[in-house]
Amino acid sequence: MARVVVDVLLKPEILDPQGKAVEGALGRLGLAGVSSVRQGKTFTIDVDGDLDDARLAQLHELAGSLLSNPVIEDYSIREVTA
Amino acid sequence: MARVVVDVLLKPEILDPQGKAVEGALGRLGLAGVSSVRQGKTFTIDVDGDLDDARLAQLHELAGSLLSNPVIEDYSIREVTA
Amino acid sequence: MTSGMRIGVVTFPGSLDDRDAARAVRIAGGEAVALWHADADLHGVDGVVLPGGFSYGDYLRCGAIARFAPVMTPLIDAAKGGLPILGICNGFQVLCESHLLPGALVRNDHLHFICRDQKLRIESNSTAWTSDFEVGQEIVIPLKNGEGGYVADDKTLDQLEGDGRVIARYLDINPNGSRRDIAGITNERGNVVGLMPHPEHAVEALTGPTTDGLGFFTSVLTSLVNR
Amino acid sequence: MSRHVDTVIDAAANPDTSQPFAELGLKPDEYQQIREILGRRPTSAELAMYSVMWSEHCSYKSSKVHLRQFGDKKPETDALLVGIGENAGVVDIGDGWAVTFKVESHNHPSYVEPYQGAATGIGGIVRDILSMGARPVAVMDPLRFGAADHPDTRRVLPGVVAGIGGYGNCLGLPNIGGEVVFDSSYQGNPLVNALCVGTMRHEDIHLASAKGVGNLVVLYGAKTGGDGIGGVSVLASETFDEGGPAKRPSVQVGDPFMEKLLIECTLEVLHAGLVEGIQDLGGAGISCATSELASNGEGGMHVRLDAVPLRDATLTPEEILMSESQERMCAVVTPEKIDAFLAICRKWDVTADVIGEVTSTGRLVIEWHGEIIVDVPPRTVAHDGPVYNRPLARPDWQDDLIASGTSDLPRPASAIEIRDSIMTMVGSPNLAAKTWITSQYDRYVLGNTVLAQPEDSGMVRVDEVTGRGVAVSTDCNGRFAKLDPYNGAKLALAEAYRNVAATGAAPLAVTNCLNFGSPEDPAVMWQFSEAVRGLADGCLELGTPVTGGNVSFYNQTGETAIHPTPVVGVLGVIEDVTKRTPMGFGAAGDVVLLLGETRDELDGSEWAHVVHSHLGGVPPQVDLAAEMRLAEVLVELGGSGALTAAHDLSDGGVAQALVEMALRRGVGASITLPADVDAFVTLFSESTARVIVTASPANADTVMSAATSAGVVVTALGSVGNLGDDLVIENVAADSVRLSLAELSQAAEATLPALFG
Ligand SMILES: Nc1ncnc2c1ncn2[C@@H]1O[C@H](COP(=O)(O)OP(=O)(O)O)[C@@H](O)[C@H]1O
Ligand SMILES: [Mg+2]
Repeated sequence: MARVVVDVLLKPEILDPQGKAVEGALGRLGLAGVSSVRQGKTFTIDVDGDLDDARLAQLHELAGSLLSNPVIEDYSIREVTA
Repeated sequence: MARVVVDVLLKPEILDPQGKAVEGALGRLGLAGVSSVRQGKTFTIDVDGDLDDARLAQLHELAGSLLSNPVIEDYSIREVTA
Repeated sequence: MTSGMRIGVVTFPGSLDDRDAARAVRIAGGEAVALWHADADLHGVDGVVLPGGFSYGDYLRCGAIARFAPVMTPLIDAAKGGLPILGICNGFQVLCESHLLPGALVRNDHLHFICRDQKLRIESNSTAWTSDFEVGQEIVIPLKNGEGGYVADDKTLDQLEGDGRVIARYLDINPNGSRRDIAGITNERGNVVGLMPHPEHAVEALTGPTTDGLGFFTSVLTSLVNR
Repeated sequence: MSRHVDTVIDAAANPDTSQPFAELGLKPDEYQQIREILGRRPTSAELAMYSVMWSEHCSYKSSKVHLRQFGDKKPETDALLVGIGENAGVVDIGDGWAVTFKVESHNHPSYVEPYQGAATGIGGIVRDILSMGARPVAVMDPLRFGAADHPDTRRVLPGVVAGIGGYGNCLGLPNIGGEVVFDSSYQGNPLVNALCVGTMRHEDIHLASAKGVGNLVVLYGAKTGGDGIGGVSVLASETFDEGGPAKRPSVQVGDPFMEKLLIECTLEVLHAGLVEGIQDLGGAGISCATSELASNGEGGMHVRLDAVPLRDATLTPEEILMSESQERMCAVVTPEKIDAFLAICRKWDVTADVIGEVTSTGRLVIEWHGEIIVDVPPRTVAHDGPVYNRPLARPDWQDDLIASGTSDLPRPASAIEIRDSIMTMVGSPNLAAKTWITSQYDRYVLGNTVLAQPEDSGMVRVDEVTGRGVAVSTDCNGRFAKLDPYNGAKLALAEAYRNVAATGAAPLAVTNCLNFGSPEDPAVMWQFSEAVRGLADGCLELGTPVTGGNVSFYNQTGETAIHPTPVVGVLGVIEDVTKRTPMGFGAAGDVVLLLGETRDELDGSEWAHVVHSHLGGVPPQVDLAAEMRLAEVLVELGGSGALTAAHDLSDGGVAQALVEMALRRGVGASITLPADVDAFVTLFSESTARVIVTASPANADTVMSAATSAGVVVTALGSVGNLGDDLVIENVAADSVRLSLAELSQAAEATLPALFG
């Protein structure tokens, strides 16, 4: 079995209201010096068998269309040990 | 400046309807052999200055109370290079 | 006719149903007192409603940021001292985040926000907010939420059921995937109640599907008088 | 500063620097005009401002000459407190209350990014209403999509609906109605219109003008980022090519939580008397707000652009001027009151910064770190842009279209065939229940929603003491408008007017959102001019002034324009909302009456569309005098409590209306069609000026005589049954049709979940 994590983040120029709300809260709760918070999503995907190149390519395809919205988000894929 | 990422994941026993929906969609879109998808959140936090032990402790405190809800979620913290 | 009882309604940034909750208190015969999130003072009220809405946009988790508001410090103390507190929808989420009630509320299982007239069965009338109902009474009040699925581990659920602390259950359909069809719960003492549907939207025949929601607000006034 | 900014001094010194005016959407003669106005070349910041403000979306350059008719043909009215030209019109609804309402489009952004496009559409219209000094109290969402079963509709619709709900619900505004129409003409160009209603006391009306030399200009709300830069000229004014969303301009992301704070903060500063003038930031952002405020006020303003708080420190001054970051407002405040103003902003956690002051120079001067980058007469930016009298020509296909009516189409004859047709229509996407969509919208918040979807109009209580309220409906049948744009616009108006009257409210005022193809196509321009003429004539005849609206051009894919879609919103007043008339069958034994005359009018009908995929012929006859008589009867009888239900007849005719009245509360009816008319025509014709009403047997005579004496034809249709009874229709081709509520409900409710669930 292989495990991949797809990280999805808003593009840097896109407003992140969620991150902003967290930034405010962290400040109010006394964490000093927070200059920015960005909130993102992760998808931890377990697939049976090996993650060969073909499937990795397919995963990239899906990460860029289904899992992220290319208009406002960027994604990256990392393999982790399950 | 230091950058930390707080990863928040639903506890394994908590139902994850979003992960389930993604799992179904990945299958329908032709990615074979997906055995599980879990959706999580990340917070990428930039703090000015160094991340000394005191602040790291404070961050753990906040990650376990504000950023995650211990009733349903687990968190982990990793430092990354900004 | 007013009971002379003063019920506070907290406004957090992003609270939406605060006016409605205040109206419901007035229609039930109480005096509604506006409480401000940044003011760490309950101003001597006899009970508190945490209204629905999207406090802080619900961006982190529903209720997660509101739980740390200054007003919550005296409120949490007062709750432990027996002050009647009703959390509706977002207010329920705040109560869970504050650990005044067990469990948590998660994204609806169908992933959509849903607004519907929901049938419920009242399961307990031994709380400050349900004493005017009969056990087993069926009522219809609006439900509207995106994250209304009640979850807790089995042990907690068994304990809630065993102690008679499930106060209302969904009938006909489970609109959000809540475990064991739970729509509302209470603490051990019965003064703190969390409810996902919105009784404050069912207090006038003109604007609500029924006036069934009024019972929650008359209950607290009655229980205060009989205290 | 690493990058050199183009200053006014530079512009004078280097007159021949070539400038990318074409890329910014300006025509050579428009660029020349700017040079003439300024007596030099514009700086790059000035060019940015002129290009966005002179875009079709902001300047109305192609529509202006036509829209004047709304003023020229304005009916006699005392109701209009603020007319066309402000952020939104304001009408007097009595007892010192005023209401403002307006509808706007967010079509192209919603095609690119359905969720955020639709969400920011709601956000934008809400700020328009807020900027008049009103508390927003309800929203509506007229929507048009391509074919229901097209894959792209599956991409667009769920996102649009989630975005409207996500933003409106989080803002705490009830969604009280709207429209959902599927038609392949909107494939590749869905329409996402958003309407907002706001209420205020007369004395709270505020206008967008920068009065009082020395007063301060405050920008408050969200920080400025790189959102939608150039969005106005690029997004709203250009056609999508075949490739669809491949072209990806930067998208605005909405923050409804910020907007909620902005609403509360704005109302608090307004009510505290701290504001001289106020303007929302929408399309064209700071360029628009500063130039409009200045040109509506003393005429001069000095702005320090580097005082604008930024989300992204790398933005250039041109980008800051053009940014369409959401959730921002601009206020003019006297120096004595500025501290109080800023304190209220702090209370609501809203960032606020003084960015300039009002001057008497007659110039809008903008500086950037001490250098002057803009120095223009503000009127030339905001109001005196180019005006086009575009060529128009009745399309060559119009005659053929009109000639191919429905008279040759096979009609169902037997009771069985008619029954099948009813069932097919009930489950068709345009007529099917919209529950899957509307259940994603909060309709209860604020506690004043008296009627909401699927009622004929949305109705909210304005005054909790007296029960005074308003009702709003939006309508447009694009097929009718395609067949005859002049009468199509009148039909849209008539339908919305009738929907409002059906609930018991007296129609008072009109808003509109005119969605059309490219104004550069003479055929489209003809459709547009006809529709405007029809709407203006109609409003004059009905006595309901147009208070404002919006024009959305370039709704087309390649050469193919959408159906002309002049969405009309009508607002009515009801003195006591407890007297409102609901749409559903209620008490058993109530008599069912048809008010109005039915003719054989099936061209352009829903039946022709669903059963034959046919569009051609002449739309139903418009009779606004009959609409007025009918409305008077409905308002009078509604107010006197004589009606137990009323439901407007439109798409799908009598058959569909009976089904909807039965399904509303699960109550059947026993109907007998008039013997002397063809049953198919009675059931499916879409003749206008008709409503089905019910009344208790005791009130039946009152209703019939009131209608008759007003000159409204009455036809007895039958009586209301009990909870759960079937809907039975007798006299259908010498036979009867029996429909169980269970099968009707199943057919009506299953369609959208099956497509989008
Ligand atoms: N997008 C929408 N949002 C909210 N309400 C809607 C929407 N679409 C339709 N509705 C509501 O559904 C009902 C039926 O719509 P429609 O068929 O257009 O009514 P009518 O036949 O009176 O024009 C109306 O109450 C309308 O307001
Ligand atoms: Mg309609």
